Amino acid sequence: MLQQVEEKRIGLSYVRPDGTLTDEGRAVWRRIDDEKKMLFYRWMTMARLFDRRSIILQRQGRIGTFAPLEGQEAAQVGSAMALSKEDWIFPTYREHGVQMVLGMPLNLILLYWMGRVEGWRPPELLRLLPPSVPIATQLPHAAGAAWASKLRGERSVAVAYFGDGATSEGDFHEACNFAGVFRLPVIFFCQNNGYAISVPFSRQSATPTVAEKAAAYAFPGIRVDGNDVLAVYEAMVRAIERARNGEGPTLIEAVTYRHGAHTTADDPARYRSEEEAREWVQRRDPLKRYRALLRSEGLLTEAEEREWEEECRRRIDRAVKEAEAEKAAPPTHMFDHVFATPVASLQRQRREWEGDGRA
Amino acid sequence: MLQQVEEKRIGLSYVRPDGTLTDEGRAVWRRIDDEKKMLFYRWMTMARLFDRRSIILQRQGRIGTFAPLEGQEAAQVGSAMALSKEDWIFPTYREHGVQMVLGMPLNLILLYWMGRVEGWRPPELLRLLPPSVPIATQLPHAAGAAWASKLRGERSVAVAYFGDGATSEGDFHEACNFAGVFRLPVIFFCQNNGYAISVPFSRQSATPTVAEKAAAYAFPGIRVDGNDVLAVYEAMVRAIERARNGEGPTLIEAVTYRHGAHTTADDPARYRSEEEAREWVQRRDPLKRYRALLRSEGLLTEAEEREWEEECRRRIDRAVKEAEAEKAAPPTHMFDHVFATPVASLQRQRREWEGDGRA
Amino acid sequence: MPERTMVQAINDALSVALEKDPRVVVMGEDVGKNGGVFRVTEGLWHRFGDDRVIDTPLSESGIIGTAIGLAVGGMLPVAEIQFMGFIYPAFEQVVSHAARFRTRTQGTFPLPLVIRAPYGGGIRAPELHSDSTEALFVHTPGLKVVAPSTPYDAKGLLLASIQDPDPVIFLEPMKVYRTHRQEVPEGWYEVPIGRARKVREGEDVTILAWGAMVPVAEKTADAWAKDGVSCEVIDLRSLYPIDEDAIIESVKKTGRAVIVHEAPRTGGLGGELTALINERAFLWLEAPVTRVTGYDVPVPYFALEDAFRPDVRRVSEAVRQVINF
Amino acid sequence: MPERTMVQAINDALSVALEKDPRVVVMGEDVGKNGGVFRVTEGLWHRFGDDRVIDTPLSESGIIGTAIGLAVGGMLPVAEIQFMGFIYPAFEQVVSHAARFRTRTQGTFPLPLVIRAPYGGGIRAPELHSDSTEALFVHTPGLKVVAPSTPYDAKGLLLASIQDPDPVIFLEPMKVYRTHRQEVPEGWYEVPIGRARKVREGEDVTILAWGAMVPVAEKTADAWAKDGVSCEVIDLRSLYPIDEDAIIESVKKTGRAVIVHEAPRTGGLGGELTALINERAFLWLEAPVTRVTGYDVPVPYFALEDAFRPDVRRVSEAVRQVINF
Ligand SMILES: Cc1ncc(C[n+]2csc(CCOP(=O)(O)OP(=O)(O)O)c2C)c(N)n1
Ligand SMILES: Cc1ncc(C[n+]2csc(CCOP(=O)(O)OP(=O)(O)O)c2C)c(N)n1
Ligand SMILES: [Mg+2]
Ligand SMILES: [Mg+2]
Repeated sequence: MLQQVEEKRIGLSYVRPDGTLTDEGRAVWRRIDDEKKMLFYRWMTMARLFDRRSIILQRQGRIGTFAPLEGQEAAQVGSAMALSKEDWIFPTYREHGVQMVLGMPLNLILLYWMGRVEGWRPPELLRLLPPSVPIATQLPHAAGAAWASKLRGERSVAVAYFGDGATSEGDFHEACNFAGVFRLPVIFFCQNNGYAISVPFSRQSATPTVAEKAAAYAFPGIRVDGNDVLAVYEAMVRAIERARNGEGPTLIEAVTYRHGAHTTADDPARYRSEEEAREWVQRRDPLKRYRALLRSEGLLTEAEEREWEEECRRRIDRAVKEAEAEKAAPPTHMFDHVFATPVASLQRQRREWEGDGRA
Repeated sequence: MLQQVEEKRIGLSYVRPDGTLTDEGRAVWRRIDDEKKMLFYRWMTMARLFDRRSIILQRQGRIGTFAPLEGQEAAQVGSAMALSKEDWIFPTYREHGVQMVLGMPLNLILLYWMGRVEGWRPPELLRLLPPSVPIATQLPHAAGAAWASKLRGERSVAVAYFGDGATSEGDFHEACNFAGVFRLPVIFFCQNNGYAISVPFSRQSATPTVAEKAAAYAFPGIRVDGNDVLAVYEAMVRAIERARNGEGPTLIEAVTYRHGAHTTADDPARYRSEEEAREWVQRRDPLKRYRALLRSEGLLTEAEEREWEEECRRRIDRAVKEAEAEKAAPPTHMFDHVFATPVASLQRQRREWEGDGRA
Repeated sequence: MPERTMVQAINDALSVALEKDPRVVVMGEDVGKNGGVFRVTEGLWHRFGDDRVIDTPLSESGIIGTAIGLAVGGMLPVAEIQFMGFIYPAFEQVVSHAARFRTRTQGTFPLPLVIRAPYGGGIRAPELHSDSTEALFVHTPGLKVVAPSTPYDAKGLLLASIQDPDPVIFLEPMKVYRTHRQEVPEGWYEVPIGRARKVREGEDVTILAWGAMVPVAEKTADAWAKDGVSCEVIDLRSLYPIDEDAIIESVKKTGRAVIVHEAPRTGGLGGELTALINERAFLWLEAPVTRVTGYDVPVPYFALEDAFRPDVRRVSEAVRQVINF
Repeated sequence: MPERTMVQAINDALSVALEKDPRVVVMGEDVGKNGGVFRVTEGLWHRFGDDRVIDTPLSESGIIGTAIGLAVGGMLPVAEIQFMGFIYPAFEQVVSHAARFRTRTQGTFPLPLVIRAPYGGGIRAPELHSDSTEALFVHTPGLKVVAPSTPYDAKGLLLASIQDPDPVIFLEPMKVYRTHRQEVPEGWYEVPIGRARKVREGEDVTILAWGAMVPVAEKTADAWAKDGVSCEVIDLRSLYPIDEDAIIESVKKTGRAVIVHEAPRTGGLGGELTALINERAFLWLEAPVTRVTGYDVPVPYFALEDAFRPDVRRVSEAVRQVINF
């Protein structure tokens, strides 16, 4: 179902599922330097290997419930690669691909999934917010941060990442509405992977696409092949340009698919057909497709591939070690960041905790 | 501003501001029987006179803060006249025109504005809900009632009344989304009077119309001249037909204007220009326009007009007397309808109240 | 009688209700085809179909808002909010409408609506999945609030809630969803809303708890029993209305009360219960009523949640305090 | 010093803050051109322009949600919710985000945000305009909650709130918006958050109140003074953090406490205060702490609101009870 709709309405598509370039794609390809071309590949690979490793760590009980992204690498890496350090990013729980591209160390990402907030502290100057767990609630934040940028006369834009399910929440609407009314430099980046846990997009929305919803807010909505890293990157570049030029918000719908479960606690076999999943995993895989392109363009050899994968594994190994070696914060840590200056009753509660013979 | 936008995009318009019929309007006019034609006039007149009287009552301290509708009579009467007893109606605080057409006695409407909930009890079998005070929150209720009707295989439709300001709330979006996804027999009837208290529609929405927002939910949105009772009626008839035929929801935007203040506590001179108000009051008045049509069609004489106005005044006088004579509910009434069966602690609180030497 | 976990007992209650009354609809995110993220609604969609067990959009205000409309229109909706921590987007619909419809219309439009939500911590869930904000709803006149701690009570209270003509917030302690099995009768039975359950008779101190704190209270009672201190454990079950008489009777007997809840202390139900005891059993009190609660901090990420949630150690310490006062 | 009503004092505070710090923005429904439905923001839009005093869409979640983003982006938003009864659509943003941003990011992204809302009854307003649900926010760790009862405190607390690096819910009792004038200093001054105000010294009983209940408590004290009973009246002002020491000190002196609030009794702050007193002044209590509150019913339509709201008669009766216990 999803695939057909998708092919009919895709706005941007540069790299075909078989890894060949469309004519438009060829033009875009020429404008991109080789380093960036390689980084697309490298980060997508890193994201995938990190993701697979995380699932294993979860099975081993070394991290908690985990939300895998496999299949969505192009959407995440392509969009994140278009951003600058000055931009504000508001991700969800599924954006470790975005996080790592933007400079979030792998060990910190892992600490988050270990339930350890003390490990979560974005590196200095990174304008990357923690994952928003309640769906769609980060969209108004992005609009607000964009607004601040506009009021302060800064160049920065803000991006909210979210899924197809998020479009049903009131906050999606209220954020888009503010963005439209105040022409804010914000990008609403939706990874439409066809499902919100088990609920298919057709039960989420009467419109067949997310992109067309932008019409209600008088700004452009664009639907791209979310498994085509080049198309995603280009869509994002254009949206950022619009935003920086004061032309206001853009809604981007990246059509994609998660190969695996919603989280490690989920069983997709309950609600998705095997054929559907097979089609996406085998024929539309974003990484395979891009690797094929690089190969045919002579930018990547099998040896280089293997080498990079090895490097990824080494880095991930190191990150796991670092995360696991990270000294656990003492439980009293929970009292430390509620307010800038601790209030008396909380200090009393803290002493009470300590007095319980535990400190 | 508003007027220009309006004229450009109005979908349905039958009676011109000067009271003449457009060609399309003539065709519709022929299909409507004389009784209904007279009822349009009668209810619009009644609504206006009731409204004016209420403002006086408020000034005299006999009712509380009041939200006048003058200027919106065509939108309210035209839409309400299309409804049947079996339909579910979810109004706001400004819908006394709708309420009276649907059978709500005037004295009960007044009691509401006297702050007396005990007077508010819709007459038996009237599927008319109390005014929803929190903006937009009644839209999901209408969707739900329509859903119930659909699930039960009934013919009834549900209508939510709301203003232009309501379109900015998340509940507008969530209700429309449910309605679209489940193809519910619901009509979202927006009176766009250009302002939400002081905030103009241009600060409320980046789209110039409300109607076009329906595109986000894959059902039709239609923009009508809300001061043209015939156009409003016809739009509503069509929407109801669609709904009853299982074709799903419709969003109707009736473009109108409130002649007076947002409520008796408001001063519109702070945010609206005199010219704008004059244009609407003098040239676009829904009642004047329709009266002119009836006159030119030979359906109404000056004497009949005066007679009906007198009759309205008599009925309103009677309603005021009845409302003021209505025995005040005892304060303990507040304990009576919290739960079907009173809970022990509330009974204790009730006894406490009585024991305070007041009962 | 079959032995059931709480998840199974709730599933059974829903199935019994769907069968008995065609007006009952089960609705929420992932409750249909997927059978719920905790499998609470497992099998219901297959059995009762798409019009009775409804997968909704991801839209809490839409879920509760349309459920209100469904109830007005003659249905008996049982709406699931996937986790209590996600009920806040629907807060407006719950407090401004669900709670006030009957009063507003003086009974003309009552609102038979059940809102189910898994709640509380202890399962190492992500942020916001472990909230325990029952006090917000208890402070909202017009709502009933229940929180069973056993499979038997879960089924009986859920059926009573569905039967109730007023809106009920039905809280399901995730931590005990599957921890123990209990004999649960087949078919329809009700556990009345508003009645506490005496879990254990005791003489020296009353421990008040609900949800996942009940087993903690029980274990504390076990521990103290070895030292010759006898704790009376009361499972409130119903948080509004509160079974004041049961509480007061017990405290008049023991003269001492310890209240245990997961929610942060300030503004939690512990304060309300303390006030009730203070008002109705003042002269019987031999020690200050003592609260063992979550701290006044956002529920910490799960690596620290054990430090946040009351445990046997903390409850025991409170018992020691009131005994030695 | 100029004499000002509370409305004027708040207006003055906003104006002083807008002047002092270019990061301050005032935002909300009708706060700009119209000057607010209570004229609290009168003149500010004309003076500071559309980028500093911002009329927003009718969208509470949007207002608070974007205000959070503005704060993250370096602004100091002062967001108005037109009436406290309309804050519920924004509840999610307040409790899941505003309250948790600092903890979640361990101080990396603090959230300096003030949410102003007129609250409480007594002005014959329509349904839902008279809510007094401060307890919901007090029970939300990470928020500060204040409610001044005088013009002087209103200005000083608002400036302290704007200065505060953490989110503050700033509640303005509509009933006393214009009832009295008071000398209010020009320029910037702060009334510290977390400190109660002793309104009146007394020996026999402590009356705790805030917002529009403070004048009621004062009048009650007047009435009893004639009968030789001396009431100490404490205006909490700050509802979180609570000035526990001031309360405990007073109750230790008087041995008796009456708590007055407009909110419904069950789950209201009265319970919390009772618990605090019970925990920290148990042995000093000569009578049960007694609550005079709204009832456990939705705030009634205004024809009956006087019966709902605590008045001198009811508070006096409570004083009598604790004195004669
Ligand atoms: C407000 C809220 N409601 C419910 C949930 C539970 N939940 C977590 S993820 C999810 C589905 C999200 O789907 P989508 O937006 O499509 O993103 P995806 O998971 O597919 O990336 C749900 C319902 C939540 N986190 N927040
Ligand atoms: C949720 C909510 N927020 C704010 C208000 C205060 N308020 C009452 S009417 C109104 C404006 C409504 O404008 P609109 O929807 O255009 O309807 P109109 O009054 O023009 O008929 C506002 C902001 C409210 N009633 N509910
Ligand atoms: Mg999805
Ligand atoms: Mg309007």
